[in-house]
Amino acid sequence: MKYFIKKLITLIMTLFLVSVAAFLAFQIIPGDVVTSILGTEATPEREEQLREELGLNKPPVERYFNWVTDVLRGDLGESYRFSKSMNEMMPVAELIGDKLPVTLWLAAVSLVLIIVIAIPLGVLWARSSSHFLDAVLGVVTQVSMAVPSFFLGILVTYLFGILLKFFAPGSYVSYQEDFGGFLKYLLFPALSIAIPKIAMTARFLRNSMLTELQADYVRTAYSKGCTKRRVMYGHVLRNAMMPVVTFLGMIIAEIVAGSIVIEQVFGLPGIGRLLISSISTRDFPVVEILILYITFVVIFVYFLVDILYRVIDPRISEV
Amino acid sequence: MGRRDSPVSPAPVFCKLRKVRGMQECRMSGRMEDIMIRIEDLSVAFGDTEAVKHVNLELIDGEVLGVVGESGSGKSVTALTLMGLVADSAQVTSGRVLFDDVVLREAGKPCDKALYRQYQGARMSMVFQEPMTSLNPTQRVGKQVEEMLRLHTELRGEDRKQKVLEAFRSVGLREVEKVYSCYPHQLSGGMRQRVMIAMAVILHPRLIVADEPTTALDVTIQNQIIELLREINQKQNNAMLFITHDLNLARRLCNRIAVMKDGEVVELGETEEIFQNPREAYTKRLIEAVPSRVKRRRNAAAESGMGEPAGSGPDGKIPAGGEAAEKAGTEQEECAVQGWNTGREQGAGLERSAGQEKSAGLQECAVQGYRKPILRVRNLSVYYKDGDNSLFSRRKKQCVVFGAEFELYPGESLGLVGESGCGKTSLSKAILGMNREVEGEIVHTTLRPQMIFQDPYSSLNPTKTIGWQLMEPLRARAALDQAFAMTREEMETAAYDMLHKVGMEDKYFHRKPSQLSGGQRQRVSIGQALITHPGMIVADEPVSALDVTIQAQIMELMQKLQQEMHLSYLFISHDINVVYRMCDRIMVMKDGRIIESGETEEIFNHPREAYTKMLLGA
Amino acid sequence: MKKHGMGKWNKYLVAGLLMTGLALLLGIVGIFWTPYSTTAMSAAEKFDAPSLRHIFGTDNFGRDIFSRVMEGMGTTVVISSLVVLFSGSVGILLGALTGYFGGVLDEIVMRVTDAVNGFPSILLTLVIISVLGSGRQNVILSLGIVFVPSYIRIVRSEFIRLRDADYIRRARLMGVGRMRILFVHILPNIFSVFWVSVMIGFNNAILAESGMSYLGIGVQPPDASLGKMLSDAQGYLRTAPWYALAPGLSIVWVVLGFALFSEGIRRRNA
Amino acid sequence: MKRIRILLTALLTMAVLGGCGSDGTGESSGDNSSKEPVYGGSVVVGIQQDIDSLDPHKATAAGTKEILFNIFEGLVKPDENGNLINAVASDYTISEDGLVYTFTLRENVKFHNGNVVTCEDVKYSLERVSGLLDGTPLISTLKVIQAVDILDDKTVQVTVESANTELIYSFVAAIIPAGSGEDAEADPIGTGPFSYVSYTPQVGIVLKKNPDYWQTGLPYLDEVNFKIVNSPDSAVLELQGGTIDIYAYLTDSQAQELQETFNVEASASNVVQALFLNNAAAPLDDVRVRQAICYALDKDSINDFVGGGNGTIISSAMLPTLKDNYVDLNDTYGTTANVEKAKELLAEAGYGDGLELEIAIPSNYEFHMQTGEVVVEQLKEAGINATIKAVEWSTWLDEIYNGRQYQATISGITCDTTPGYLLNRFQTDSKKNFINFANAEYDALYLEAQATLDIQKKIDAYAQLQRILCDDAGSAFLQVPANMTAINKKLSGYKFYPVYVQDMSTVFWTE
Repeated sequence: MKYFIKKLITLIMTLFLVSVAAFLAFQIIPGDVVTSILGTEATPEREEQLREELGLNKPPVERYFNWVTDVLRGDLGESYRFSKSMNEMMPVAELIGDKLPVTLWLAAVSLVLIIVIAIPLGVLWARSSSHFLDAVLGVVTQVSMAVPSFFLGILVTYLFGILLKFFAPGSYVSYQEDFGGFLKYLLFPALSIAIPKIAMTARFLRNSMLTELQADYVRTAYSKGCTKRRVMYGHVLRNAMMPVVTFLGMIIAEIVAGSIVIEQVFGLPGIGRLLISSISTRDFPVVEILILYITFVVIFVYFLVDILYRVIDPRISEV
Repeated sequence: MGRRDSPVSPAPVFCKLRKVRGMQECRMSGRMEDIMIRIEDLSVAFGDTEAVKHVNLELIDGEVLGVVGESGSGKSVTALTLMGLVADSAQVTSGRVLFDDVVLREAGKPCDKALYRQYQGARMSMVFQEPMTSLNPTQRVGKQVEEMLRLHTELRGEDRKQKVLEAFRSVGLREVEKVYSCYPHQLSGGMRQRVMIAMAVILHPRLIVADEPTTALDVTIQNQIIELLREINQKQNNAMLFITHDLNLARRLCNRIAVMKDGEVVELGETEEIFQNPREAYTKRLIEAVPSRVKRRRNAAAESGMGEPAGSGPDGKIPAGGEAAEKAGTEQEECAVQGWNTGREQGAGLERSAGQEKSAGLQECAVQGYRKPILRVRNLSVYYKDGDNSLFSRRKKQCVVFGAEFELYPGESLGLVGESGCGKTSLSKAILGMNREVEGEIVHTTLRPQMIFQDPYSSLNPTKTIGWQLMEPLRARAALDQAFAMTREEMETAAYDMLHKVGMEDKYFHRKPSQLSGGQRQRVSIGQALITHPGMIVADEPVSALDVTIQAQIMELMQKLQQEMHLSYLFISHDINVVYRMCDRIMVMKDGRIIESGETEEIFNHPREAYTKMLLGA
Repeated sequence: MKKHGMGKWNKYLVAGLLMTGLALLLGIVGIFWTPYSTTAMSAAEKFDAPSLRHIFGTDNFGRDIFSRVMEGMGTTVVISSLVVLFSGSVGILLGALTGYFGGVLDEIVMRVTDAVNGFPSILLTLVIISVLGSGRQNVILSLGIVFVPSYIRIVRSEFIRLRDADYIRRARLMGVGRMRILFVHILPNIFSVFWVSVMIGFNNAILAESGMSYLGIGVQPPDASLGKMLSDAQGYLRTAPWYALAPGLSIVWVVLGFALFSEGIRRRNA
Repeated sequence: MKRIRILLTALLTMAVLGGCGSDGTGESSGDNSSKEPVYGGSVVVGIQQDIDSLDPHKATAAGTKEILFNIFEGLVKPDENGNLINAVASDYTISEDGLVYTFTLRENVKFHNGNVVTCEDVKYSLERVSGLLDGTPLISTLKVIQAVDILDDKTVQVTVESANTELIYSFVAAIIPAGSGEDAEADPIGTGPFSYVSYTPQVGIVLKKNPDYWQTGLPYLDEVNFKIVNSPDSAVLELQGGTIDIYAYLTDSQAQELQETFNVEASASNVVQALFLNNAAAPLDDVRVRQAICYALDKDSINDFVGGGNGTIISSAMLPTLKDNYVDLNDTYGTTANVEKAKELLAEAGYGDGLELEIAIPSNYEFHMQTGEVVVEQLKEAGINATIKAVEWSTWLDEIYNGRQYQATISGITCDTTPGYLLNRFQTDSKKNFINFANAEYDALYLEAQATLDIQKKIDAYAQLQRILCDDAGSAFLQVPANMTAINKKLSGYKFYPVYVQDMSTVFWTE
C-alpha cells in the first residue's frame, strides 16, 4: 500500500513535470497559434480578438494554472483547429476519443501477434538442442531486430500489398464502419510493429530460460526425477517469464503511446498522426493532452507491470 | 602424494579399512548385493580437463560416507554424477556407477535419463548446499515437496498434503501448515534446509546425497541440521554420502571418510582411523590446517618460536617463524622512526615476538595502565539507515549495536565473534568511520586504520594492476599530506617490498587481480592495507572465504606481519576456531550487544553465557 | 589482457567487424569522396536501374544512389557517434555524481529522467525539433537529450553497485579523494557494461536518426540521409524499388553489423 | 461567444499543387468521353487535407472550397473555362456606374432540405458575408456591399459603395437558407449537385446526390466520398490499391508511375511558384544580385525535374491561363541558365567571390523541397552557395510570411480568376508584400489600373506591372506547375477548372 502511494506520487510528479515542460515548449516554439489559425489575411484587430478568445493574452503562468484546473475538473479543453460544429470547437476529449481506438486496437493486435508467436518460439528455441535451429533463429532474430520499423512497413506494404495483394495499401476502413475490415487492415501495420518485437521477445525469453535452467532449483527438480518437460513448464517457464513480463510491458507502453512512424507509413488515423499534425498546426490544447496521455500511459503501464510482477513473483510482493 | 589407484584393483585398500562393519567378510563371500552403491574407477571430464579421476567408492545401507576435500577436488562432481545430475557437457571417460548392481552410468555412454528418473527422488535423493537457490523461488515449498509424491506415488490431493506435513514434522519444523504455504524466501535458512531435507527423505530413499548441506548456515543452525541428518540416518537406515570441506563436521557424522584432492581419492578409511593416523601428507595437512582448539597453543608456539616449518602451500614461500622473529626487531625500529609507536609499545612487541605467552603479558600491561590503548570504544551505539534515499519516505533508523565498550591495545589481536546479523560488521564499520550514524565515543591513535574484507574477489580493483593498487595508498597519503610525498621510485620500492613481505614474487607486480588465486588476492589486500603502516587493522572474516589450507597460510601470514609490524588486529569471525587461533582476547556479540569478553583461554575454558557455550559447542 | 585478445575471436565479432567495418569505411570515405557527385542531377539518368555504372541505380534526380548511400551512411554514422558521445559523456558525469553521492541531485535527476523515459523517443525529438528547428546540430542535440537518461541510469546503477564494493570502501579508508575514487577507481570498472550500452545506444541512435529523417525532421536536403532517401523512395516503390531498398538495406546492414559486433564483444567479455 | 475562425485565407497554396486551369479549353477527361454515362455508383476522391469549415462563408482553405463547390452555389459560379455562368441567379445586370447589381433568381432552385430558394435567402446570405448582418464581414471583397434590397419575389438588387470591374467574381459566394448560418457548420445546406451526409475529422466527408438539382440530368453519381490521404505517397498506394478513384495532386514521377493503370491528366494549376527574394535583406536588396539569381536559374530543368516538363515557365506574377492579361516575359532572363551573365552581375555587385544564401522552405511541401534541391544545385554554378533551411508551415507563416525574417524562400502563391489578384500584393505598402518589393512606379500604376473602368487600359496597365516586377527581379518566378490528376479509367466526365474545384457533378462511370 505504501509502495502504491509512493508510486502514485511519483506518477503525479512526473505528469506535472511533463505538463510544465510541454507548456514551456509551446512558449518558445516558433509559429504563432493565432497566425496559424487565421492565416495571412487577417486584420490585426481580428488577431487580437482571437488571442483574447483563446486566452492567449494572459500571462503564461495564469494560463497554465487555468488549464491545469480545467484538466483536473475533467475539462480537457477544445482544439484550436478542429471544429465540431460552427459554434463549437471540437473538444479535445472527443477528438482523442475518436483516434484512440485505432491506436489501441493496433497495439492490441500487435501484442497478440507478439505473445502468440514470440512465447512459443522462445520456449521452442530454449528447449531445442538443434544447432541448426539455433543458428537459423539467431540469424533471423538478429536481422529482424535490425530493420527499422518504417523500412519494415515499406517492405510489408511492398510484399503483402503490392506484390501479393493481400491488402490494399491505404485502404484503411474506420472501425465504426466495418470492424472486420478494420482489423484485417490493422494486421499488416501490426505485423510491421510486431516482427522486431517478436524477435526481441523470443530472444529475451530464450536467454531468460537458459539462465533459469542454470539455477540450482532446476537441479533440485531433476533430482526429484522430473522430466525435462516438467522442469521446463512446471518450474522454469514461469520464472523465466518474469523478466519477459517487464519487457512486454515496455513494448506495450511503446505501442499504446502511439506508433507514430507505422501510423504514418500505413496512413492510420491514430493518435500518433494526430500528434504530428497538431504539433505542426500548433494545436496546443490537443498536443498538451496527447503528451500527457502518452506519458500517463507509459508510466501507468510500467506501474501495472510492476503490480503484476508483484502478483506473480512472490519474492517481491512483501517488500 | 598423488597416488593413482590402479583401476583394476581397488579392493585391497577397502578391505583393510572396512573391518568394523564386517565388510570384508561380505566382499570375500561374494555377497555383492549388499553393497548398494558402487562407483567403480569413475572419471569425469569437462572437455579436456578431468574433474574426477578414477574414483572408487562403495556404500552400504545405513552407512554415512564423508567425502572431504577443498574446492575443486572433484567431490561435488562425483556426487552429481552418481545422482545423474552432472551437466550434459560432462563426459564419463572411465568406469561406471552401479545402484544395486544396476548400471546407472557407464563410460562412453550418454546419461540414460529415463533410467535415472526411476531412481531419482524415490531411491536416491539429494540435499544441496544453498537451500535458498535450490528451492524454486516462486513455488510454495509445500508444493515443491509434494511434487516428489506426485512423481513417484499414486497418492491423491489431501493424502499428499498430509504426507508432506508429516514429513515436515519429522524434520523438526513447527507450524507445518503455515510452512506448507510459504515461499522459500519467507523461511529462515535453517527452515529452508529442513524443507530440503524433508523433500529428500519423504519417500524414504535408500541413499541420501548431502552436498555441503550446512555450509551456508550459521554455526548453531549447522549443529541442528547435522543432528537432524544423524537422526534420520538412524531412523530410516538409509545410506548417506556426506560431502563437505569441513573435516570436523565429517568427523561428527561419518562412519568412513574419503579424502579427495584434484579429482582423486587420496585416502579412504574409518573416520577415527584417518584422524588418528593420516597416511597421506595431504590428509595430514588438511587436519593440521583446521584450526583446532586442541592444537592451538602448541602450534602458535611452534610457528612463532620453534621455527617448525609451517608447510608450503601453492602460494610459495612463507618465511618460517624463526626468521620472522629475527626480523621483527628491525621492523619495529622502523615503525618507531616513523612515529607510529611509542618506545614502550615497541618493547611490548619485542617481548611478545620472543614467543612468550603473549596474552598474559598484555593483560598485565593493560592492568598496570602500562600502555595506552590504540583504540578505545565507549558506550557506542550504531544505527542502520534504510537504504532508500527517496524524498518521500522518512529514513528509519534502526539500532544495530548497543552500547559497545572495549579497548584494543597495540600489538594485540582482539576477536569479535558472533553469528550473521549480530552487528559485528556494523560495529567494525563504525570504528572505521564508514558508518556515521553512531552515538558514543571512538578514540583511536592511528592515522588511518585499514580493513581487510572477507571476499578476496571484491577487495581488489579488477581494472588495476597489483603494483598500482599497492602504491595507491601511498599516493592518497601524499595527496592529503605533503609530508608523505614520495617519488615514483620510492613508491615502487615500497610496493615491491610489501609484495615480498606478503610472500609474493615480483612478477605479480604488473598483473591484475583476475590472474591471481583467492589466497594471493588476500595477500595483496593485506599488503595494500599495511603499506602505510596503519598500526591497526580491522579484519572482517579475512579467511572464511578460503579453503582450509589457504586459510592456514593467511593466518600465519597475518600473525607474522603482526609481529614484524607491531600491528593490532580487530579480528571478526563467525568461526570460533579461527578466532581461537588468532586472538589474544575475545568478545562475543549477540543481537547487537557484547555479551561476554575476556582472554581467549578464559572464554574457551570457562564460558559464562549460555550463548557462548552454544557457540563453543558447535 | 593482450595475450587473451587474439584467442577470443568469435563469429559474432568477426561478422560484426566485417559488416561494421565495411559500412564505416564506405561512410567515412563517403564524407570525402564518392564515385559520383551526390548532388549533381541528370535528367537523362532518372531512375536508372542498378547497373555497373550505377550499382544501386539512380534516383528521381538522376543522382547516383550508391554515392548518396555512402554520403548518407557517413552522415548517419557521424551524427550517431556525436549523439552517443554527447549523451554518453553527460550520462557518465551525471550518472557518476548521482549514483555515488545520491541525495537531492539524484532525486531531481531521476525524476527528470523518469519523465523523459516515460516518453517515446521519437515524440520527444519531434517536440525538441519543433522548438529548436531542424538542422544537423539540433538533430544531434535532440537525440542526445533523448538518450542521456538511459546512460544516466546505467552509469548510476553501476556506481551504486560499486560505491559499496569492498575495494572502493578500502580506497575511502586510504583517504583517496572523492573525484579520484569516482573517475580513477570506479569509472574504469564500469566500462565493460558501459561499452555494451554505448554499442546499443549507437544502434538506437542510427535507427532514431533515420526515423527522424524519414519523418522529415532530420537532416535536410540536399544532404543525403538514409531515412530521407527512404521516405523519398516510398512513393516510387513500384517503379523504382531499388531506390527504397538501397538505403533501407544499408540501415539494416549497419545496425545488424553493430548488433553482431556488440554481441561479439559481450560474449568475449563474458 | 461565437468563435469565428478564418483559416489560411487561401492566398497561399496549402497544397503541393493547386487546382486546375485547363488552358481555357475545359476538355473532359480521358478517352471515355464518348462513352455512355451510367447513372449511379459512388466515387472516392482523395483529398490532401482536412476540411477547415463546413460553413461555406467561413471556409477559406482551397482544399475545403474545392469540395464545398459540390454542395453550395452562388448567384453565379465559375465554369471550367474560368468564365462565370449563372447559377442560383438566372440573369444579372450591372449598372453603368458599376454600383448597382440586379440579380434575377432562377425558377425552382431547391435547397437540399427541399425548400425553394427565395429572395429572403439571397438577402440573408449576402448580408451575412458582407457584414451587414452582424458587423463581421466574412468575405473581404464583399465588404463593399452597402445594401441588399428585394425588388420582387424573383429580383434582388445589390448596391455597392465603389465600382470595381472585378467584383462580380465575388458573387460566387454561397446562397444558404435564411437564418441557417448558425447551423451551417453542423448541417450544411446548399443548392449544389450533392448534399452533405457526414464528416469525420481527419477521415473525410461524404456527399450524396441531390435529386432536385436544377441542372437536369446532373449529377450522375449517387455518392461521393472525399477521403483525406495523408501523403501523396500513400495516395499512389491507395490509387493502386483501388481505395480511391481520383487524386488530383500527384507529383510528376507519381503520375508516370500511374500512367498505365489510370487516366493521368496534366493541366495548369493556379499556383505561381517562385524563389521569393526578400528585397529588404542584404545582399538581395541589390537588384543586381536578384537579377543574377534569375539568370543563374535553369527553369527548364527545374520544370523537367520536379514537374516532368508539364509546368508552364513564367517570369512574373500572372497566370498564363488568364490569356488577356498575361504577357510572356521569359526572354528577360531566359529559361535556361545564363551563368556568365549571373557571375558578371554578381561581380558588379561586389560578390565576385561568391555569396551565401539561405533558402527557407516549408518542409511539408515536397514539391518545393525538391525544387529547392535543384535550385541549390543550379545556384552553385554561379558561385552562390545556397543552403536549405526546412521550416514548419506554422513557422513559415509566422517568421517568413508575416515576420519577413528571411533571405529567400520557395513557395507558391495561388490565384483566383480575378486578374489583378496577384499583382495587388506587390504594392510597397501591401500587407501581403512579404518580399518587401518597393517600386513607386509600380504602386502608382496599380492604383491607376484599379480605378479605370476601361478594360483595355486595365490590360495595358497590368502588362506594364508584370514587366516592372520582372525587370526589377522582385523575385525569381519559376513556373505554374502542372496539376497531375489520376482518374480511374472507368470514370469519365471529370472537368478541369482554372481554380480549386473538384466538380463531381459531371463525373460518371462508364460501366
